[in-house]
Amino acid sequence: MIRVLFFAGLRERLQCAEVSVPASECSTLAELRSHLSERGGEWRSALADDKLQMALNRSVAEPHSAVDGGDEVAFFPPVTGG
Amino acid sequence: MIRVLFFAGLRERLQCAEVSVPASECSTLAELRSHLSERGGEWRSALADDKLQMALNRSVAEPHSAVDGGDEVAFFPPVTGG
Amino acid sequence: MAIAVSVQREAFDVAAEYAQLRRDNSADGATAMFVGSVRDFNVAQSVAHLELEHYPGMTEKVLREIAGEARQRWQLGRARIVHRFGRLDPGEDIVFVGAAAPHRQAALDACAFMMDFLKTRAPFWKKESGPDGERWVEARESDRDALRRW
Amino acid sequence: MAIAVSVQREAFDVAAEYAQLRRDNSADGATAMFVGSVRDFNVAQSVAHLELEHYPGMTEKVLREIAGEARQRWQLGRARIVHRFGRLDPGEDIVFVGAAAPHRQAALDACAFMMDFLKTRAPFWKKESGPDGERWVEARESDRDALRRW
Repeated sequence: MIRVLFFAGLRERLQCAEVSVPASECSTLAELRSHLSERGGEWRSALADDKLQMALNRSVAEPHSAVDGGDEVAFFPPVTGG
Repeated sequence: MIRVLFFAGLRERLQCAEVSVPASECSTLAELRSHLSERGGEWRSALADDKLQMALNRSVAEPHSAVDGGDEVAFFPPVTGG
Repeated sequence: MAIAVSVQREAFDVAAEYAQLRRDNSADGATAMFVGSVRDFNVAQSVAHLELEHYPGMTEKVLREIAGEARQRWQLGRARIVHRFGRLDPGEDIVFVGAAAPHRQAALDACAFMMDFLKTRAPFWKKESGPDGERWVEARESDRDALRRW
Repeated sequence: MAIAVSVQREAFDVAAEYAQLRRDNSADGATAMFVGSVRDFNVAQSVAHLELEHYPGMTEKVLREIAGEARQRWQLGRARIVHRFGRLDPGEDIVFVGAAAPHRQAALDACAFMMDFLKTRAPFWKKESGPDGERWVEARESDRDALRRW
């Protein structure tokens, strides 16, 4: 399974902090994102935001990055710390 | 009288921290410096150092600055604080 | 330790952070520090308090990378980053960065660098609560622009 | 007070200086500080201790002018400079400069500016004592060069 986390405003829109996705459903972050969008409704619109950032195993990652079982993926809005 | 102060390495070379000079002896900082140089010996050589800085009433000043009775003048090497 | 980062709910102590930068470190004559605090207004609305969310695990990793990069670029003896999360009221401190180096501009530039990267790379998100309700703070273009100089 | 300077024999307390920069000042979300300390070596010889001489009266005036200029240039809410004189051993703090501003780069730049001007304008002189005896520290070209950017 791939562990998928959502943070901040995105977590609130989805009303979901974490989901698990079978590794067989996708091989890249872009495919994972499409797979989640297929849930429809808020998932489709929120995940279409091109400002969203992605992390793979706690490092910022790109759409073409490969994902596999045991990976931790996160989607989140632009950061605003400091 | 003009109060004249010497600091740091210059004070040590002159073995003198402070002198008073009658205002009638000079009308500019350059003239005051010449007047002091006439004491000869270490005074002449130490005051000939063109790196020396001058202050008039606690502000950095130039050779042409006018001096008068009651003024406080200082001669000192380049500063090394901080 | 040459590099230390902490992500914590509790307030930090500037004096203790300074002491860590200086401890057994008489080779570094220059220490620069920066503290970011909650202002009592942001853009238009007045802020009653902030809630700071972060991504546990990734946050520490990113801060450690930023401090390590600063240490290499400026040959710092020490680099420290402390960032709080949770509820923060106006006037409270949010973030501390500190650098100790042999030369003053290295220490100051390293602090600027760490803050610029932290602002755009560390996974923290601020939610403001004010008289008009809650809102997530928007990322600022000026923070992304600040990275270009490094 | 918006500007404060102190020339003192006693050690200063970074936490107290920080508190003064922040006190009743929730408009300034950014506070930068710099501390200069005695290193255990300088150029070639190892230093047993420093003796710092200054020009009482002029020193305070110059530091106040430097802090005032920084405050105007960067619209600082607060600016502070503390400089010690007398005997200082390796590891001891010599100088503190601090600035509080609405924006982080203003606070950091103001600290760099105050240090650069202090180094070349404030009437302090360092005498080092080491195993080879005493010597007055020479002013450095690099400190004069640092002024050009302002």
